[in-house]
Amino acid sequence: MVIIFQSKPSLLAGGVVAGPLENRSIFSQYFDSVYDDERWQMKTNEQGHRKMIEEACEFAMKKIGVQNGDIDFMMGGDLVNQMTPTNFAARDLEIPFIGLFSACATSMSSVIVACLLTELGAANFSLAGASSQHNAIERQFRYPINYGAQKPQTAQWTVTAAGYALIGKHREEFPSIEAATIGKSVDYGMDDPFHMGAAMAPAAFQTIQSHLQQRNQKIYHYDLILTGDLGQLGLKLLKGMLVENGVKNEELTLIRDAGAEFYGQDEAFQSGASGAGCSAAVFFSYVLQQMRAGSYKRVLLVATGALLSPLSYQQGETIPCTAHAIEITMK
Amino acid sequence: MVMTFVFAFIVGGIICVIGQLLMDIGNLTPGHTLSTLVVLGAILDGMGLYEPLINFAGAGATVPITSFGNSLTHGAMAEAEKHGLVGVLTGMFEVTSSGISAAIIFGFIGALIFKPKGNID
Amino acid sequence: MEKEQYQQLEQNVTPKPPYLKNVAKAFLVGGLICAIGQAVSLFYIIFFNFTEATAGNPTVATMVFFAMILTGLGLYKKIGQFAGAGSAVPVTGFGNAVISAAIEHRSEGLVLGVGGNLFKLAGSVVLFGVVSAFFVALFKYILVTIGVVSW
Amino acid sequence: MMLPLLVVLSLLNGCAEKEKFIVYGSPQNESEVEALINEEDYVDRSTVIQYDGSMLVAVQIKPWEKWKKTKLEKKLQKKFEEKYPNKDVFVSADYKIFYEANKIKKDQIEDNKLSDKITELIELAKEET
Repeated sequence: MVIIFQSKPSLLAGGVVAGPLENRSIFSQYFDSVYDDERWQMKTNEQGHRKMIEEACEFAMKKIGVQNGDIDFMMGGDLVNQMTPTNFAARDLEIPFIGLFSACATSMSSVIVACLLTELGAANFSLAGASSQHNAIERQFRYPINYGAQKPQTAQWTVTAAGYALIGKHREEFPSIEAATIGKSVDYGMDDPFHMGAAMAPAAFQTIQSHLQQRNQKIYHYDLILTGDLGQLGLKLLKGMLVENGVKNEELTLIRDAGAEFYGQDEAFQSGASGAGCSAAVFFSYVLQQMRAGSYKRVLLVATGALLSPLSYQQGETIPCTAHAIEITMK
Repeated sequence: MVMTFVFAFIVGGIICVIGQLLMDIGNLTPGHTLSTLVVLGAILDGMGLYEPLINFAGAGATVPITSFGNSLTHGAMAEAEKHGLVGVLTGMFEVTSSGISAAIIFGFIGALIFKPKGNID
Repeated sequence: MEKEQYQQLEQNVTPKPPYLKNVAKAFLVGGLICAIGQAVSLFYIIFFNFTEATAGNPTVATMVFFAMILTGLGLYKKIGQFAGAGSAVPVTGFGNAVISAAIEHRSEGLVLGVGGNLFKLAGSVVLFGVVSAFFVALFKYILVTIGVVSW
Repeated sequence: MMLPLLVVLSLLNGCAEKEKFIVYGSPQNESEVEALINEEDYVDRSTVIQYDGSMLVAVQIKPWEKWKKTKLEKKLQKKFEEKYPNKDVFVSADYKIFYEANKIKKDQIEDNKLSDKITELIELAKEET
């Protein structure tokens, strides 16, 4: 369902912090900080994860010159059980907080909720974002870090990154959110946890389709449609579905995927990047900066999430997926 | 003796190839693959075929995980021969458990001295 | 797009695993690990009081020790990515499964973390090894008892 | 990784390039024992050590026949027992026994230690784990 934001809340700033391996990302120049230690000098991966979230939030606040006390709400989530890193970060930041879980689509669902609170007049400033830390996520969803299992070409690499955006009332000079679409949970019967792109592509497709339809727009009305972490194969599948639905080939160049591009063409990362931090990091750094620089006027951001757990996979369930989208414009 | 190395290489390699085919074509996870191979080793020993393989290929047959099923079965059968039905139960770890005990000890030591690292190259 | 139609598309787009290449890599690495095992067992035969029949145990333990070093340094997962079953099937792969879980769960303490998770990957191997050994031996025992075969 | 392996291999070849059949201890029946082993074409190399009433027959079986090692060992044991009923014969196809037997020959161990050494090797060969 499409939500139209009459007050057009603005994305005032983004704070993105990433891990050491993310130095190799083609987007790394847009990040606020790339840390050398994947644990942020903390004892555990989960503590490092928490620290990363806090730093990302602080970067976002610093850019606009606000403090923890000025923030009315924080929306966010990660992929660790019960989202303790984000919960604990909220404890330390002392900001009223609701944790949200939409897997890797959390970067968008949190922005949508923050926009609704802004639209309602309840919030002057709110923080919204998502994060993932490779080690903490891999051990939970797949194998221990040092386990020597062969990953297929369809696998994706969970990024270590946190991306948080500071959302406030509409301001002309900042990118503003005009509309959003909350996606359905879509299940096309995919069940391979090493092939998430294939599971998520239909969700991205449905969300894009329904957003365009209800907004009465075509793909070429946008400068960029950027999906979150479909990976190279997932993006191929999304394009395949769009072509099947009558989208012209020249329009397909407007559709890109953050996960597919994240690590460039490095084959060590197989099909590309994934993780809640992937879309958050790219959306809240690269995209925002490009929009402020005037490169893009109108962008549709679509974050996709695979709603599985190790338990559901072991019990033989298929993988339902979701995709949430926001439409951002810049005057 | 040089031939033993060649046979160890070939037989060990072939057992790994069976594992790879189970993974790629059979679409099994590593856990399923290893479990299947262990059961295979136990059955081969039950038919009296694993010991000739060890004689033939040396480490080519003792190093792959199939030998784990073999040695468990071997212990159970040896004890069953001596003590009857109860031996089936008690003889299991009689012959060998060096793989398990080594893994436990080195797992513990490893946990004390190493930290997980998410590097890629 | 219908589910079936999408599954068709997914089949077309998804690359098949490079079967031949994977098999070749598994063969080479698996064979090499076993040849190293042979060298280790020869070492034990020549320098210690082990025979061909008894050298298996110290060999396996030594291979698991190698696996600990490689796992701790983060090298085993790279070998694993290259070799697939070639490094998973030898006993070093079993060691890797145990040791990687132990290292991973150190952060939850030695009792609940390391102790509780040591066999979370390799446990199935132990389970199926023991259970299959039990049934195979039981089956053989019955066959011997009714006089079909002898030990 | 390959280097230590090669070193071990060459080390092996060093001690393997000896006469095919070696009998050590009591030279009186040397040719007889040699002929006895010669009849068995699966035997690659062998070293026989004799002392008083005991006889240690250490053989190496040809690679392609090795899978039958246990059976062939028994077969040879029986053959020797029949031929030398008053001797305490022990046949082993284990490489360790063969290696040690060669060492005994090379080091020219004195007679009084020989008996102990042979008993020790037989004990070793009988170990199962």
